[in-house]
Amino acid sequence: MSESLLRTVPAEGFDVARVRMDFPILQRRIHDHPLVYLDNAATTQRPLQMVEAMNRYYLEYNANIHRAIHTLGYESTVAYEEAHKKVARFINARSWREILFVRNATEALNLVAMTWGKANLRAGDEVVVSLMEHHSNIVPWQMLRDSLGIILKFIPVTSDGVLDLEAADRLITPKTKLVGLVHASNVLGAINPVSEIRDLARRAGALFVLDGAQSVPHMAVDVQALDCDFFAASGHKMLGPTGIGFLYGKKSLLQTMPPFLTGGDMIATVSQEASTWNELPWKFEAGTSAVAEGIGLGAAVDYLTTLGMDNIYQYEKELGDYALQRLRNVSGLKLYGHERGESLAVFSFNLEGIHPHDGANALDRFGIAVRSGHHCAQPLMNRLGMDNTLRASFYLYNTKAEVDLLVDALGEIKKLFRA
Amino acid sequence: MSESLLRTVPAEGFDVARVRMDFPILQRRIHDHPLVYLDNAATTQRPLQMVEAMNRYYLEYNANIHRAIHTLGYESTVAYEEAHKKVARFINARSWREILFVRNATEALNLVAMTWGKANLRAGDEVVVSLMEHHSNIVPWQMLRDSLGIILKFIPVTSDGVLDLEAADRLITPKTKLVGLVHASNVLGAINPVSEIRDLARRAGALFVLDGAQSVPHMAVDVQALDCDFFAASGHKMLGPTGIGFLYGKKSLLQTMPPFLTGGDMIATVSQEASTWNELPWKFEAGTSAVAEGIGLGAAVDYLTTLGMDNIYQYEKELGDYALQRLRNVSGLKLYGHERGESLAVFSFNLEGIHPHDGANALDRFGIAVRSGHHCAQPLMNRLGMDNTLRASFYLYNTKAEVDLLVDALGEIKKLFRA
Amino acid sequence: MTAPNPNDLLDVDPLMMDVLLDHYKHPHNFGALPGADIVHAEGNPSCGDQMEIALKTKDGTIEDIRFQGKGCIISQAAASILTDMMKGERLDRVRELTKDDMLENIGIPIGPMRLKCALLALKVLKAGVYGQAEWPGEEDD
Amino acid sequence: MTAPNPNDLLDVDPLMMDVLLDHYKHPHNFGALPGADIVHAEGNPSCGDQMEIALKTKDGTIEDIRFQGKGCIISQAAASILTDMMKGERLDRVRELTKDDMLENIGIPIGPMRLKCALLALKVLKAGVYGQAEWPGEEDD
Ligand SMILES: Cc1ncc(COP(=O)(O)O)c(C=O)c1O
Ligand SMILES: Cc1ncc(COP(=O)(O)O)c(C=O)c1O
Ligand code: FES
Ligand code: FES
Repeated sequence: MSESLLRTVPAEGFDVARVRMDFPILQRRIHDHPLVYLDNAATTQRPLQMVEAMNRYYLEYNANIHRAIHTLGYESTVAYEEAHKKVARFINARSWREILFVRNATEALNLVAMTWGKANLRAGDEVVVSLMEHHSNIVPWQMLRDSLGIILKFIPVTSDGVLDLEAADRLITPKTKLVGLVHASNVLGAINPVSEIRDLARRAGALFVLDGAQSVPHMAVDVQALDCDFFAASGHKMLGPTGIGFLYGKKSLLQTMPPFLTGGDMIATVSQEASTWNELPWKFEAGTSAVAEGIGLGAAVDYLTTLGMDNIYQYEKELGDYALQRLRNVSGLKLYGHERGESLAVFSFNLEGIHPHDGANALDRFGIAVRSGHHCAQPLMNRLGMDNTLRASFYLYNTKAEVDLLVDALGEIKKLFRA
Repeated sequence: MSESLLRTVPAEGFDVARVRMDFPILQRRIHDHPLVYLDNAATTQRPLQMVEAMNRYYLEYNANIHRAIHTLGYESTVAYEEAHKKVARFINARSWREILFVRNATEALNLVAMTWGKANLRAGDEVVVSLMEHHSNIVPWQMLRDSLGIILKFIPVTSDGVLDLEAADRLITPKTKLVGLVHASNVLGAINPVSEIRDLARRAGALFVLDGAQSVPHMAVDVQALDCDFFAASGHKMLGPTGIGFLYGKKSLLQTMPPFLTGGDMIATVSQEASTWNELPWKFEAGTSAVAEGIGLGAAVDYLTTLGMDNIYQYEKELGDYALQRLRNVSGLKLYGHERGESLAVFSFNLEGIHPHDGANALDRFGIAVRSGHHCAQPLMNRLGMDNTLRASFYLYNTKAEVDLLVDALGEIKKLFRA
Repeated sequence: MTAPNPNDLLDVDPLMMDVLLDHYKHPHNFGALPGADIVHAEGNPSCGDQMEIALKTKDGTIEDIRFQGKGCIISQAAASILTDMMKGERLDRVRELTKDDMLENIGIPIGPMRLKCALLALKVLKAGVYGQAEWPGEEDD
Repeated sequence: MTAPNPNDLLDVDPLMMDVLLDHYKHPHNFGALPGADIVHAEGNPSCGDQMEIALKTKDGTIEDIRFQGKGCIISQAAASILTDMMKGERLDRVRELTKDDMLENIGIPIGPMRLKCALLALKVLKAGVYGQAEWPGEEDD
């Protein structure tokens, strides 16, 4: 835990070499090659500053929060509340009490379905999501369909990989009680037209839920400007720890919703007969909170804020443009999406004659970490006519040199498979 | 991250001075006094070995698990599965697939109520828990009472703080579908007569759920010998990270239960129409798992195993006996429990004329961290005729000298409050 | 990493401690108030302590005010002080009273862990008189 | 901290790679089996690939066996090899076949990340013939 680990990142500009020094794992060699980590849409790497923030909690002021009066309890309570405030500032929430810490984006979306959904949806009510959703914004609604008899509809995706807005206009009707949308696709990188869909939801009087798991790590997010009712995200996709994510919800909604999990810390009183609930956000954080993880997420947000989300977006945009151009020139490579509209540096593709799992397995031999599979978006995959793809997803520490290494390795692999 | 941090604990005997070296926080000074940390029933401190295990994951082989084929994904998947195996061995589960990682004991108990409970309980069915339960084993059943119309009954507690077994015998009937019991009380330290209650549950054909949040950190647990159907615990109370806990469940039950949260990683297939579930334990771990925390929990289990749970129990027993004798001699101190049966070194007490929060606040001035409040067990508190208490709870790094410091400080505080 | 814990009864000036202890052991305006026209009780979520405040008003003025309930030295002293302050005041003043007013009148430094103790009486009063839902100082949280 | 990842297609002996590629591009016993008396399909949960195996049996002997479905080089080669192995064998042998038998016959080192690829065919066969629910080797997990 030397002092050197605690140095801060430069306040201005974007110096990728400097950034990479904060991520020691990037120095690893895999099968005698330097690690090229391109699996960032699955989970990102972690800067020392984040890890150190958690270490300090564990080794210097660890205690259970809330009801403790002693000094360690005071210090950890303040730090944990401050983490909520950092996230609130990061996405421009009106109040830190609108930030609920959960395990991950999946739990955030389940929370919406299992609390607001159960309390407000009736048989015949309609929930509309897009066909581009991650499973975490599909299956919880299917569960409600099966238990409550709601109707689940999907906004179609065109063959070039964007939302069919005309169909959305027809699908979202006064029967629609909630519209769920992935802010940026984890398969295609597509940044969806939020305001168009939100306006359709508003016209119908429906709630509007954004799955920001892929957007908030890469671009500035302002929940008041987006005017969503809920916004879900995962810490591990934005330099933060595993085991933590957040759900933003408008205070007026959170106040009237029933609780989610129940037990300690989320109650005001418990008797044999009945219980009453604690104030926000604690009403939704049952049991001992993920204190270290909350503090770690706060540190990750600090890191991103110091670099500046607009700088990060610009850097990744340039990197993504370069990768797009190079990938498009690989023969036998079929790329999905990236034809219309804005996209993040997330590239799903297939190599003719090579199963994606074999491709990923072989790329690992060159030190290159990409993901293969259905990316938890099977309905989208089916729509685009594939079962699985390779996916290379970039983040702020990746470089153009790494794009080149990827493209070179793809050439080698084609030889190996005689493809 | 120097090598010295990685040294292991001695394999035999119990050397508390050596143990304390693994917990750097114990060197802290609070208001010019050495920290005396006696809030272990709320959360324990963390050994370097545990923190280092998580650091290694984050800084050396961090990746998302499951579907990744690359080397980092392989390493983290193996480590995360191995953590399940460590916990399984620690509590002698038949299979590591019977270990579900959750956020904390609260989530574990909610999981039982919201999956097994919702699928199997009908209006009029009875759930019996004890009046000694933590809120986390009460409120989830109250929620089912309100939504399903089940009947919730409480096994009474005698005025000297033990379960009323005769009443239990009358309360647990063929109408009883589930019996929930706290293995060791977080207020009184009482270790409950598991086999008696379990036999009553079995006679009635009811499931038997143990809340082991307070027991498993302090004593050897064998779920096959206990013959419980579910066993819930929290990592942060057993030297592990925040944000992780586990639920043990018998495989035959887990297999037939509906899933809990839904989304990525817990599914086998998802289409617009329907979804199918993944194998155990992943069916119950929706979304990206708390990978670092699972690995940290495994390291905590390693630490405890190396010291030996029987050694730990013996050491704490001796320490508890000493504390009991000294606390009993403090005039004006009313101690709850510890009159009959076996107990852990957890002491709830009040000082005449001093509100517990004031007492805890003043103890902090002497560097002593205790908890004050209702300890998330309001029904028990009411039964014993108090609203809140001070609670000093010990763990493996505490010493007799710390007991003396506590007792001395109690004397000072009485003077301050003219009590 | 954070400001030191200011919430420390033993750092309190011994004279101040005597004042507080006196309020604690002999609270002013303690007990039931027969014929009250406003009676309201609430709990402190961080400890479970309950406090009731009762008022008798006439023409918008607080003629009498009493509190009851168990609590710590800080909450009891605060209630004792607040009820003294409000007796004979116009009811409108309840709206104007802020968190800072209350803390000033208690006269010892209050840290975040005891803040609700210090504000419980004011919270109950505001909730009883005009239904304020948030804790004083958290209106714009 | 853990054993190195053995699951590495490029470490495979080039000759072995040729064998696998041949199975992949020209799988044996591939396609539908009209008149089959056992037909069973299952997916590999770690990738979503589906495989179907069909058998024609007579007097407890496997007269013909075929598979279909998309998959990786390992799953396709394994199915190609397994169906070759089982053709003409007694149906009882399906029960006896172990995970290790299958891995040996594939002939390249298989790491945990590709294990289900290697065992998918055997899993489908066992599930189809006698309803085994667990993956081979996980019966006592
Ligand atoms: C007996 C008992 N059960 C359950 C819990 C809940 O644990 P957690 O807050 O980690 O969910 C606790 C912790 O206070 C406890 O003492
Ligand atoms: C768009 C999107 N939504 C939700 C999730 C779920 O995130 P988590 O697995 O952290 O719950 C992911 C992660 O894969 C994602 O990409
Ligand atoms: S401790 Fe309950 S009001 Fe202060
Ligand atoms: S990748 Fe699907 S079976 Fe191998």
